[in-house]
This record gives sequence, C-alpha cells and structure tokens, in this order.
Amino acid sequence: MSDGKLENAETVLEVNHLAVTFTGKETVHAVRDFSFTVHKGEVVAIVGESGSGKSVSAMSLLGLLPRNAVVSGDVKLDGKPLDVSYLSPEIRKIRGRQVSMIFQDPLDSLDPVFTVGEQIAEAVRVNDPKADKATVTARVIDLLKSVELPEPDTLRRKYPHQLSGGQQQRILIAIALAGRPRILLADEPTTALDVTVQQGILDLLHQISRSEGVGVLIITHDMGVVADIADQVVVVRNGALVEAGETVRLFHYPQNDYTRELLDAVPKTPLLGGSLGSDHAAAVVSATGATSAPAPAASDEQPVLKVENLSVSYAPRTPDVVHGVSFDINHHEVLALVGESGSGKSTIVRCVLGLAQQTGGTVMVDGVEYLKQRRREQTKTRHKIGVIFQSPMGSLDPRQTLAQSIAEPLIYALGVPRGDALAKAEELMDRVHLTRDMATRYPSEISGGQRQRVSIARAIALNPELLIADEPTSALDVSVQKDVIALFRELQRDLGFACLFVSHDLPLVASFCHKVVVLQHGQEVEYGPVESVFVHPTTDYARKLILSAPLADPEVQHERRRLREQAATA
Amino acid sequence: MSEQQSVSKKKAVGFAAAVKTPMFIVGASMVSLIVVLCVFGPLLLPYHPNDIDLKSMEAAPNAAHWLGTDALGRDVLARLLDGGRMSMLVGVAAVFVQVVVGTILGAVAGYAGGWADSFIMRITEIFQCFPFYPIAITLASLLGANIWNVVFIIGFLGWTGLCRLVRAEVLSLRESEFVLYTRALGLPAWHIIIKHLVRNCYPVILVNATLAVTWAVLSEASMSFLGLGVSQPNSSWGNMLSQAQSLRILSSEPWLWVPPGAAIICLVLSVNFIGEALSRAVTPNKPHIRDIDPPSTWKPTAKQTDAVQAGA
Amino acid sequence: MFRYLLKRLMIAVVVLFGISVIVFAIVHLQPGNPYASMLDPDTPPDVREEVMRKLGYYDPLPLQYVKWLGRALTGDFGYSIQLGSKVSFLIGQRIGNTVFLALVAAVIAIALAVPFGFYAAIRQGKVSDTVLTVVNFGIVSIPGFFFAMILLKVFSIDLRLLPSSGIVTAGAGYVGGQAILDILRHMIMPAIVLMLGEFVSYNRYIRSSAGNLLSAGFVAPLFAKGLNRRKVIFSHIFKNAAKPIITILCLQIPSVLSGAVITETIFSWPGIGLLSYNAAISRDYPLLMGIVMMLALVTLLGNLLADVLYTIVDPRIRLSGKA
Amino acid sequence: GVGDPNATGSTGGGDTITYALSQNPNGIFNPSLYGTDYDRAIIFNVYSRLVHVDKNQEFQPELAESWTQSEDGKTVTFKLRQDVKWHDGEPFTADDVVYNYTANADPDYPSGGQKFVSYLKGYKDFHEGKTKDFPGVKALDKYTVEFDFETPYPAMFSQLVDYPIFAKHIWEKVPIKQWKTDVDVLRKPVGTGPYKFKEFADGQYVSLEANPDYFGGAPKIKNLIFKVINSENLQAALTNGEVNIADVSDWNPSQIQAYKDAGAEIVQLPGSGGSYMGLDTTNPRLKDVKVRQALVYAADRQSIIDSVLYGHAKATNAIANPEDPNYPKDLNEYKYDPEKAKELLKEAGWTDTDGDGILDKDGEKFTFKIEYSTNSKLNSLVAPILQKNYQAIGIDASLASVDFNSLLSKLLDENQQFDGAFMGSTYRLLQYGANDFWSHWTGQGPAVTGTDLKSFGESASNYLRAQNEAATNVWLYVADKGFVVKGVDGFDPYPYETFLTSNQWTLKK
Ligand SMILES: Nc1ncnc2c1ncn2[C@@H]1O[C@H](COP(=O)(O)OP(=O)(O)OP(=O)(O)O)[C@@H](O)[C@H]1O
Ligand SMILES: Nc1ncnc2c1ncn2[C@@H]1O[C@H](COP(=O)(O)OP(=O)(O)OP(=O)(O)O)[C@@H](O)[C@H]1O
Ligand SMILES: [Mg+2]
Ligand SMILES: [Mg+2]
Repeated sequence: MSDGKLENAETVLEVNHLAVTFTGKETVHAVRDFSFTVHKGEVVAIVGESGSGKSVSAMSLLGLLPRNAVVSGDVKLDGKPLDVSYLSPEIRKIRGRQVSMIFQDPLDSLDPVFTVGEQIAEAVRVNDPKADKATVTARVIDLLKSVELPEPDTLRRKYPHQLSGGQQQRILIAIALAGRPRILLADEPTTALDVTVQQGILDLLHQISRSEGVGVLIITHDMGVVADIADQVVVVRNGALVEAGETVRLFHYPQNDYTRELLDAVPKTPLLGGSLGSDHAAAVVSATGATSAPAPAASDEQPVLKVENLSVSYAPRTPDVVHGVSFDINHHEVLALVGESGSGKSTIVRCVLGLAQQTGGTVMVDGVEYLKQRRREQTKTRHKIGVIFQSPMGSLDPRQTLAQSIAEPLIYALGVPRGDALAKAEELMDRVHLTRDMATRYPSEISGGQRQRVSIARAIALNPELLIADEPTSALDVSVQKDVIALFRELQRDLGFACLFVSHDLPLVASFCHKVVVLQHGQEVEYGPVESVFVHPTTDYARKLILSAPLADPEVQHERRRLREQAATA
Repeated sequence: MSEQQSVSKKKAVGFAAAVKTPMFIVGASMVSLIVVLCVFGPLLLPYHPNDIDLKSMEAAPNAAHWLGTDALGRDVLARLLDGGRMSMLVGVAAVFVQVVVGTILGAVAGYAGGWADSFIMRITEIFQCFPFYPIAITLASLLGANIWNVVFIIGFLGWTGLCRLVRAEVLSLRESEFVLYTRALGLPAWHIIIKHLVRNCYPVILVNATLAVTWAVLSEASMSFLGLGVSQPNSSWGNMLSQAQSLRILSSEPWLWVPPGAAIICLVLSVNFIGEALSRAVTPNKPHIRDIDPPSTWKPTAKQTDAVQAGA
Repeated sequence: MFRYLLKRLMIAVVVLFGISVIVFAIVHLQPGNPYASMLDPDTPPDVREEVMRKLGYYDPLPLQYVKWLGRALTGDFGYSIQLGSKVSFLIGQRIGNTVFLALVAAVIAIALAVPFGFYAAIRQGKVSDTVLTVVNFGIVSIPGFFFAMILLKVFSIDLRLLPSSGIVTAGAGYVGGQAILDILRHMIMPAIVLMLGEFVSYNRYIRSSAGNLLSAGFVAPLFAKGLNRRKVIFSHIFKNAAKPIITILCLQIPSVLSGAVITETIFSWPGIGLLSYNAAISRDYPLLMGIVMMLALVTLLGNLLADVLYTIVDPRIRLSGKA
Repeated sequence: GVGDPNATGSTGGGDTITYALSQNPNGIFNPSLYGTDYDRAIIFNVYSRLVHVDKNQEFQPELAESWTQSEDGKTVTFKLRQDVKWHDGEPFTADDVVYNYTANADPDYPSGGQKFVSYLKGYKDFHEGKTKDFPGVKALDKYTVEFDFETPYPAMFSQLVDYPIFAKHIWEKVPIKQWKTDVDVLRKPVGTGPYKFKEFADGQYVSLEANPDYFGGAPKIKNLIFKVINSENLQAALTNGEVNIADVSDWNPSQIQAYKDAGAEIVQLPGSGGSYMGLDTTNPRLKDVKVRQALVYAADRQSIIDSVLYGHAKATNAIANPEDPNYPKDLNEYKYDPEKAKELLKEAGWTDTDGDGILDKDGEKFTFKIEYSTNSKLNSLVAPILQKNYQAIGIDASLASVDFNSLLSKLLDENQQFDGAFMGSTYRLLQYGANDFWSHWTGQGPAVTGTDLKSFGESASNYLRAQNEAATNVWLYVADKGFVVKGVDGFDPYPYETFLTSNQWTLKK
C-alpha cells in the first residue's frame, strides 16, 4: 500500500453539500451538509454516531429513499453531474452498473424465495441483457469465485437461508460486483457478523478495491474496522461533516472535539495490542484502570456462583447447546464469557437463572443448588441475583414507566409498599445518573444508554450478591458504552458483587474483567485469568478470536493484515 | 438500535396518534351519534317500541310516525332506536366474551407452553372447526332464543382468532427480556401474565375487538335471518331487517328496510373505521422507496419544498 | 416430511374426536327428543316408546356416543332421522354443489383481490388506497342476505335477466354448452353474494402482506442492482406473496363453507349449507354430526394443505416432526 | 309462461307446468311413510288411493270401485278397479292392498303405522310378532279386499284418503325395516297415478311425466315439475316465468297485488290447516277452566284475522275445521271480551292485590309464557298481539320463541309443563282429539266412537262441544288456502284435494 499511488488516482465520486430532508408529519433534516470524495481504488469510511445520516446519504445517491425525502446537493460521478434530487433516469441507469450498494443485514437483503444464483444472474442480466443462459451462468460462477465462495456450482442453487451470514454477505458483494461498478457503497457490511467472519469480509473488500480499482465507501461505527480497512475517514455528526482526513493522521491527530471524543471512547487494550506473547500483566493492571476494581477475594472462600459441567438443551430430545461448562466466581470478581455469536453465552446465563433446560451438571449459588430447591427458598435466592439482559430495549416493559420498572422487584419481591418503592426507585435513578424527572417516562422516550442504566438500577435495587450482565453494551455506540462501563465500575466498587459478564467485545473484556471463559460451539475452550488467556491463548480458536477483534489502531491492523496476507501466500 | 427505537416509539404513542386521523374521527363521531340516539332517543318518542296498532299497519312515513310502521303497526323509529340498543349490546357483549375468553386462553397457552399450550391449542382448533351456523342453530335451540344466547353463541364461537393472535404475541413476548427478567426474579405467573403479557397485547386485542364488533353485529343480523336472533317482541336491527325479507317489502315499503339496513351499515362502517385507524397506528408502515410508486412528476412537490425551506 | 404429516394427522384425529364429543353432547343436551318429529304427533305413547326403544333413544348418552363412534370409525355415519337415507349418501349428493359454488366464488374473489390488494398496497396511504378501503368496508357492512335480496329484485324481477333460484332449469334437460350456460346463469347471483364477503377479507389481507413485502429489506437491494419496477413487483413481490395468498385461501375454507348457508338458503342452492341448516333445525343429529365432522375434516385438511404448500412456495420452511 | 323464454329458460317448453314447493321434499316417496307436504305433493300425483273426497267432503271411489260395510260396522269390503296398471306395467290387484296394510302392522314397520290398522282383528299378536298371520285384512279374490275390525272404526276412510297404495312387487324386495332408508326404492316411486316419476334432483326439483295409461284419463300436459323455491323468491320466480302454480303464504294485499301484476291469478279456498295456542291443563295456574276460558275471551282473535291475515281466515272454537260436517254450529264463540275475562279470573281467585297491574293469587303472580316456533312468520306476528291482549287484562305475558322441534318435543314430554304453545295442525276429516295429548286433557272419556259414519259424527260433535267448553286451547283460526296460478287452465283444487284434477291441467294458450 503506497500513499503516493492514491494521491494521483482519479476522482470517481464527488459529493458536495448533500442535504436530505424528510417531510411528513414532522420534518427531519437527516443530512444537512455533507461532502466527501472517493477516488479510484480507495476505501473511504464514514463514521459517526447512530442516526447521524450515514445510511441516508448513501441511499440518496442511488435514489433509494422514500417519496417524502427531499434530496439536494452537487454530486459528480466520474466528473459528470448527477441529479439526485428526484428519481431521474440517470440515477436508475447507474444503479448496479456504476454504483452498487451492499446492505447492512445480509439475510434481510436477499429475496428469500429465489436461489442466490438467480439473484446474481438478475444483476448480470441488467448489465448485459443480451447474454445467453450459459454466459450468465458462467459469469455467476466467476463472481462467486471472486468473492471466494467454495463450490460455486452447488452454492448458486441454494436459497439465502441455507447459507451462513458470511456467505450471504459475500453473495451480496457478488451481486454488487456483477455490473463491474466504479463505486461500492457498503452500509455497515459487517455489523451483523462475527468477528472472525467480519475479518474475511473486510479483507475481501480491501482486495477488491486494490485489485479492481473500485472506490469503496464503507459506513461503520466500529473504529476497529475503520482502522483496519480505510484509507480515508469522514466523520459525520448530526447530518453534517465534522472532519475528514487520511486514516493514520486522523487517528493520531484528531482535529475536532467530537472526533477526539469518539476515539477516546474506544477501550484502551494493551493486552490485545501489538504482538502476542509479551508478558506484562502489571502494565495491564495500570493501563486498564482495573486497579479501581477491588482485588478478588481469597480463593478458599465459598464461590458466589459455581457452575460445574453444565449442559443445556432448549427442547427435549434436541442436541445440547452447551456442553459441560465449568467456572466459578468469587466475591468482587468479574468473570467474562466470550465467544462468537451463537456459541452459547446467553444460554448459560439463562440456565443459571433457571430459564433454560439444564441437562447435566450443577449450578450453585452460595454453595446451594438453588434451582432444585422448593419454590419459596428458590425465590429467596433469586432475590440475591441481579440481572441485566442483552438488549436495553427488550429488557424494559414498554408499558411501564421507568420508576415502575425499577420499583417492580421491590414491590413484588420484597413487598415494599408502593410509595416507598417508588421513592427508592428515584434514589436508584440518582445513583445511575438519571434525572428524577425521567421517572414517569416510558422506555421508548429515552435513549439506549439511559435504558441500559435503568436496567442497571433495577438490577441493583435488591443489592445483589451476584450480578449477571448479558452483553450490556452490545447495542450501544462507543460513547454511550463508555459511560455505561464507567458506571459499572463505580457500582462494583460500591456494592462489591460478584459478576458474570457476557460480551463479545474483547477489548472491553480485557479492560474490565478478572477471569475469562472462552466458548466455542457451547464448549469451554479456555478458562483462566484474563491476562494469561489473552496473552497466551492455548487454543487456535482463542487465538483466532483474539486476533480477529479489530483494534482501533491503524498501525496494528495494517501489521496484522500484512501477516495474514503473508500466511495466505505462504 | 435507532430503528428499533423509532418503531417502539410509534407503538407507545400509536393510539394517541390514531385518535387524530380523519378515519378515527369520522368513525368515532358516527358511533357516538348512534349511541346517543339509541340511548336517549327512545325517551323522547311518544311510542313504546312494542306498542301494537292494528289500525295502522305498514303505514308509510307520516307526521305521526316519522319512519312509518311495521306489520303490526309498531312505530319503526321507536323500534329502530330501541333495536339499536340490542344490536350494540350484542356487539359489545359478544366481543367482551370473545376478548375475555380469547385473551385468557391465549395468554395462558402462550405463557405456560408445554402440554397446557397443546391442550388449549387443540381446544382452539376444535372450536375453529365448528361450522358456525349449524352449531349456532343447535346452541340456540339448546339455550332458547334470546339476546343473551346470541351473545353467548357469537362469543363462544368467535374467540379462537383472538386466542391465536394473543398466543402468538405472548409467545414472542415471553422470550423478550423484560419477561425473562420477571421470571428470573421469581415473580408469580399471574403477575407476569396480567401485568406484562396481557398489557402488551392491548394493541392486538383492541384492533381485533373492533373487528369482532363488526362480526357480531352482522352475525346477529344473519342469525335473525335464520330465526335465531333477538326474538319478538324485542327489536334489533337484524330482526327488523330480516322481517323485511320479502321482495314485496323491498320494492314497495322501503321504510321497513332502509332504516335498519342503513343503521347496520353506518355502525359497521364506523366501527371498521375506528379499527382501521387503530391498526394503522399500531402497525406503522415502513414507507416504500420511491421506485415502488414513483410520483408522477418525479419532482418534489411544492409543499415538500416549502417544508424543507421552512425547516432549513 | 413424513413424520410431520403423521404428527399432523394424529393431531387432526384428536381434534376430530374432540369435535365429535362436543357436538354430540350439545346436540343431545337439547331438550326433548330428536326423533319426536319422526312420528305423527298423535301416535299413541306406547307405540312411540316402542319405536324410541328400537332406535336406542333410551340408551345412556355415553353408550349412544360409543355406538356412534364405533360406526363412524368404519365410515358409517348412520341414517338421517328426517330424511331416512344414509348420511353419507345425503352429504355426497350435496357436497359437490357447495364445493363448486365455493370454488367459483373463491376463484373470482382471489382473482379480484390480488390486483386490488396489490394496487392498494402500492398506493398505501394515498387517496386511492383510502377509497378502496372505504369501499371494502362498505361491502362488508351490508348483511349478505340483504344484499342477496337486492340482487334478486334487480336481476330477477326488474330486469328479468337471471333465474331466481336453483342450479339448473328444472327439467329442461339441456346438454353440452347449453347446460353449462344454464348453470352459469344460475350461479351468477349466489357466487357474487358469496364472493363479496370473501373478496374483502382476501383483499385486506393481501394489501397488508403485500404492503409488508414492498417495504421488506430485500426490495431496495433489488432496485439497487438495477432491476426495474415491473420486474421487482411482478417477479419478486409476486412470488413472495404466494404464501400469504395460499394461507388465506386455505384458512378461509371454513368461512366460505359456513357463509354458504345463507347464500344457499336464499337462492335454494342445494348444497351442504342448506342441508346442515335443515339438519340443525330439525335436530337430525346423525346428519348434523356427519356434516360437522366432514366440514371439520375439510377445515383441518385445508390447514394441512396450507402448510404443505408453504414448503413449495417458501424454501425457508421445512416441515419437521417438531413444532 | 309469460316472460321471455330465452332469458329465463323457464319451464322447458309449452308442455310443462311447474309447481313451486317452498321446501325440498325429503325424498321419502312411500305413500304411507312420507312426512311432509312436499313429499305428499309428489306422492299424490304418482300414486292413487282407494278413496278420495269430493267437493262436498264425501268419500268417492278411486282405486276402489265400491265398498260395503256390515251392520255392526266391523267388516268393510272393497271392490277394486280391474283396469289399473302400475307404471311399470304390472297389474294392480287386491294383493297390493293387503300387502300395504299387513306391512303397516308389521313389527318392523319403521314408523307408527296408520291408526285404523291397529283396530283390525289380530293386530296385537301380529304386531308383537307372535304370529305370522294377520287376519284383519284379506283378499277375497283378485279384486276384492275385506277389512275385519276388532272394534268398529268408521274413521278409517279419512286415512284411506291420506295414504295411497304402493306396489307389493316393488316393496317386498326390501326388508320392511329398511323401508325408510332404502334410497333406491324410495326415490324411484312406481305408482298408479296420473304422472310417472322421472327424476328427483335433490334440493332442486322433482320432475314427473304424464302417464298415458292413467285410469282416470291421461294428463293433458307432458311434464309436471315440482320446483323448490323458497317463499321469499316466489315473486321473482313468478315474474320470471319459472313457476306456474304456488301456494300463497302471505295475504298482504300488496303482496297479492304483486302476484297479480306478475300476471298470475289467485285461487282461494277454505283452508284445512288450523292454528291455535295449546294450554297446559295440568298447569296449576291453568287447571281452573275459568282461567282458560278467560284466556280465550281475552284474545282478540277477530282482530288477528282481520289484520295479520287480512280477513283470509275463519275463526274456530274447537280443534276442527269449521267446514267439517261434524263441527257443531252451536259452539260458544268466545267473542273478544276482556271484561268478561277479568271477571272469570276474579272468580277463579286472581286479583291485583298489590296494585302493580299484575294479577296475583296466594302471593303468586299470573305469569304466562307464550311459546311459538321460529319458523313461522305468521306466529311471530300473532304472538305479540296475544301478549298485548293478555297484558291488558293484567297477565304478565312474555314471549319465547324456539325452533319447532324443540317446541314439539317439549309438548310431547309429559314431565314438562308449559303455559301456552302455538301449534298448528291439518284438521283431517273424521280425526278429532289427537291434540288433547298436548293439552294433557283427559276430560272427555273415550273420545270419539260409533259403528257407522253417522253415529261416529254425533259422537265427534259431542266431543267438540266438550272441548269447546273446557277451553283446552286458545283456538285461533283456519287460514284460507290460496294459490297463485299463472298460465294454467283447469286448476281446480278444493279442501284436502289439490291434485285430484292434475290430469286436467293445461297450459293457457
Ligand atoms: N424514512 C424516513 N423518514 C423520516 N426520517 C428518517 C427516515 N429514514 C431515516 N430517517 C432519519 O434520518 C436520520 C438519519 O438516519 P440514518 O439511517 O442515515 O442514520 P445512520 O447514521 O445510518 O445511523 P445508524 O448507525 O444507526 O445506522 C435519523 O434521525 C432517522 O431517524
Ligand atoms: N430459544 C431457543 N431455542 C432453541 N435454540 C436456541 C434458543 N436460543 C438460542 N438457541 C440456540 O442456542 C445456541 C446458543 O445461543 P446463545 O443465544 O446462547 O448464543 P450467544 O452466545 O448468546 O450468541 P450472541 O452473541 O449472538 O448473543 C445457538 O445455536 C442458538 O441458535
Ligand atoms: Mg445506518
Ligand atoms: Mg447472546
């Protein structure tokens, strides 16, 4: 990769003063003033907080917005002006031929009742209407090969749901490439995917831009992805351009406050950085700020949660989803459950809470198998456990006010009178830095981060001995995530609970947890202190997982890509 | 997340938004008008709906009888207003039965799962398979023909749809994390069902209930046609209309069929409007992209341009 | 697939059994004697009693049920009290007429509902959509029997265009094309009445499912890859809409059949609806049970058919012994 | 027919008469097992009877040429016609007649059987299966049949009028037990009447064709079709030319006018079907004859006839046709008199002690539930009038409508009580007192007896007087029978005999 080459490259897409307004019941200025340029063979990343108008901007270039959207701005494609203000014939002509788009959710973006081959063939025929059947098929197979899918001839006869997420995303890319476009608009192409799969897609996009000279515009909120793939970065906020620049420069010398805030919010993770193998546990402790967490209690004490040989199945006579997992958590200790999506993290959480069918092993809280107890005692134990579920929206009843949600366990579990409970709820809201005037709002009326805090307030209402938090930050953008984690640390220090922390975000785990369990297909592949597992992973899977988590550091990512490419050619 | 946020936002304020739509306003005011007329109207009329006057049978509308008289010289207007009470009572009460039965069974089946679910679903299928009229006739003769039996029959045979909907909703709500939370907390099942599950089914229930009103009012009319509806001497719109079932009356005595016919149509139409407004509110349509229905001009409308400029 | 079918059939048997118990119970719980009208009212009481005993009227109810079930399992639904003949014979004579009428009505309804439903879905929220919605509501709000009378008045009396009732011109003995024409002329009014109610529910349902499809995630990508509107709607959306259309078709079977009661009564269309009405009115319980069981079976088969057809139109669905 | 034959395709040609049936026949085309008037219409055109009644309500020979009766009334001998053939060409003989009544008495006979048969000699033993021999009816020769009675039963003639004779050679092939279920035989009737059976399209029509060999003279038209058309559609069918003859079900002048406008004429004759409200004489409130009489006085029956039936009915004061020769002329007419009703009730101890407008006695209020069946439009008009009449004299009258069969089975159940129930029956000649069963009335000992028609008639008149005095029913009316006839000549019905002249019917030119 040489910068010199890029500077001379021709400009493919030039967007100036793009604005999109939605008219209707209320007028939404989704994009106000947005400008950027994409050159041949270059990857441009657009980053910005959720709702800042990234997707809308991309869609507007292809005229894929609803009727109530009013678009204006100067757009030049290959130097020729393109009128994006209405569904002009030119816009329809460039679709799929000069500008293609890769959509965010791969399964949702494919027509479920056509085979993937047919769907690619359609795109081929758009560009070459006179092609005969054999030509089209040949081209489809070529495309499947170019996106590195195995056995293209069987694969093309499959339906979207028969493919994995990564394969589906590759199909979308193949469709996008069918018209040999000059520009590829990729809207969060990897958000729905596992880190390991994500890496493959990013490599593919990178390779396409390099080898075919396609200009790639990638939209993402993951700074790790940006660091990994982008040549240029465009930061957008509230529908307007904040800062743009070459990636390495922007990461090291951010000019704008917002950009800086964005980069600061990314967890700092020396454990995962650089080359694997150097042993520097002490450095970790100081660098992660983990010092704020009290040291784990002596190991001769009774663990708060002890899971032994746990197996779980969702329905009778179906194969287990979790096989023989064991771990324990002491007071003041935070144990992380990590692993790719679907590896059984949430399942373990559910089983610990008695919400999934345990097929083997034991779950002990304070030394008793509480799930086997009678209802009444079981309920008592349950009151010692605080729970935060994965999605902030889903974990609050949309028809309860925030105060009601927080007070519910107090009223119905402890029998606190309603008035007192509501008063206590307001105190708890103070603790999680929510203003009291929010007490009567409904979950839909507050932001995701605020909801997360309501869940936390509710979870600590009963002063839990054990806190179970299932991906409490998965759905948040980095800045909100940072706030939530800070709050978490504070609470843990004050209340001293043991914590089971589920996450797929390795940098976050590295900075926050004491012990870690790595899961693959429901099996425990690694278990131990964070420092040893992350620094000296003993299994290939763990190593791959750790390496695939993109770090928000362009140099590290470039180095990693270089190593991968070497490995591939070797 | 932002999408989820906006959808749920619409849900929470959905009904409030529905109230402002023209469809809702038209429907609600028509229903209110009908209710007011039927509740208070009879008090103002000089005739009792069952007063027989054999001297003026099937009289055309005149000064004394604004809507004429029926085959026994009874005042059609008085019977119309009084019959409206019956028809609406049938509608509301039958829906009440349906909603109560359907919601409870659906919620229990969805929440409990397992054999309870299978059991309730089999019951639901059984009821679903009953052909309406033969069973209604049989039940009517088992129970005798009167308004409460009409209510019972319509409710009894009509709850399955709502039950299935509520069950489906509860099934997905049950796995939602706020319900898992209450279960993890060890709260009693009834609390979870009533406070969380059923409450979150309100949109489904409400929309379905308005459709069920339609169904009940029309079924009462059809049952009257088959001689099973509200029985003499009481009137309902259904039995007034069914008594006018002859080509003779149809061609020469419109005052006997136009009022009840128009009343049924108005009531059903307006209830449907309300239902449609509510259902549009709770199931917000994602707007289609431009290509689906391209504007004829392909240019932003003047109104849109104004809005953009005003906002900018 | 096989296991799935087996399981569904087992469920169907359970459901049919439940239906038979309930219907048997409510029919027999009716006050009085179903055979009452079989004899002259002035038949001496002792003769009456003797006939009743021979008929098994004094058997305890469970025993009567077991007897009925035993025969029903061998496909014998007994004899109609009112009409004397075998229940299976009576049903066999009528079912064809109903199915024919219902099928024609359903085909017309769906043929109209698909284009109107799609049109409304495409124009969602526009004036034309609202107009269609209001028209739909207008149609549902007219009681079917009433609408039928109006048709009769207009087409039979005023215009003298169509015959008022029956399936064929009595005793005319038409053959070939003339016979078909004759049947068609008799069928127009009943089919329209039966069709309209169905049309509205099909139309509303298709409108909403097509609406969902039109805003589904895969639509924008289709346009993005350069397909035109015609191709997107007629190839992609249509194929996706097959499943909702099948659903409504199969699941509406019971409602079409029960709607036929009214239509058949008015137009003297000799179908199963009319037969079931008479059976219920005259407490002809063997006949009623036979009809109810048959309709229930048709309903269950309709549901099963829907599920099996899904697997053909929607590759995502696999039938398994589970679920 | 009138109307455009191309547009309506109506009656298939100039040689067809279509007769509307308001309901589908059940298809029980056995002359002694049929249950409905619709089956009866077919049977009376396909089969013949031993005797029929003439316009003066006297019995006339049909299949029988003549008959004689012994002094003691115990033996009746019929001489049969010798020129009669079944539609399949077999000759009609005395064996057929004997077979008919032997089957009627058979233990397996799937219905109640004709009443007079049970008065025949040896009935009991034969019916209980004790012997194979039934001496009550025998063929003296090929064309002579003798009936021997245990006790004389002159009313047999009215049953002979009602039940035509079927063919032995057809029915003996089917076990008697299965007579009501064997569709193949039931639905292909072979008779001796003016028309041959051609086709039964269930639910649609029955088509008959002329029997050129009919002993009463070959019909003048080729086809007679009975078409099922519900009464609501009749006007349309008539206008359309789909129908030539139909019953009048509504005497509303505008309805009659509509028929006339459609080109039809109205044929009206005295009816034979009566309507009344049965009173439960065992009901504690109604036990007292004064109370029942009060209920009759309080009913404004003439107004009902004048308004609901537009005068097309006769008032009755007993369960019998006022045209019946045995109907006494001196019955109490119970003219509408609410004052008298109140007086009678007062005498019976019913007064309004608490001033709420409702009569009471011993603390019990006088409630009265009027039950009527839902399948009659007329009832739903008459019942509210009666309700108002009773309310006017202080009775708390209510209405309850149930389907006909529920009502019937309730009345047939001796353990159930009722107040008043609307019933209707066909008042057949020489048949009286059958309906007392419903009123649970046993006032008049062995109801009707006599060795010959004359003494039987006197006994019948006395019976009717007693019934009239006991007020076991609130007798309402016998509605006139009406026919709408369009384009048919020679249609000449009289009471009990609608089809006797069907072989004379022709289409108007
Ligand atoms: N059809 C629409 N009508 C009205 N407002 C819309 C519409 N589509 C998007 N918006 C609004 O436009 C703004 C920008 O949305 P956009 O989808 O571009 O955000 P984004 O930056 O892609 O966010 P994310 O990272 O969550 O995908 C949001 O405030 C959104 O609510
Ligand atoms: N309710 C359920 N019924 C049946 N199978 C389920 C259910 N929930 C999850 N599974 C399956 O169990 C496995 C583990 O799922 P789980 O939700 O525990 O994964 P996870 O590690 O939490 O993934 P993610 O990171 O996506 O949350 C997956 O294969 C999933 O398909
Ligand atoms: Mg986006
Ligand atoms: Mg999870």
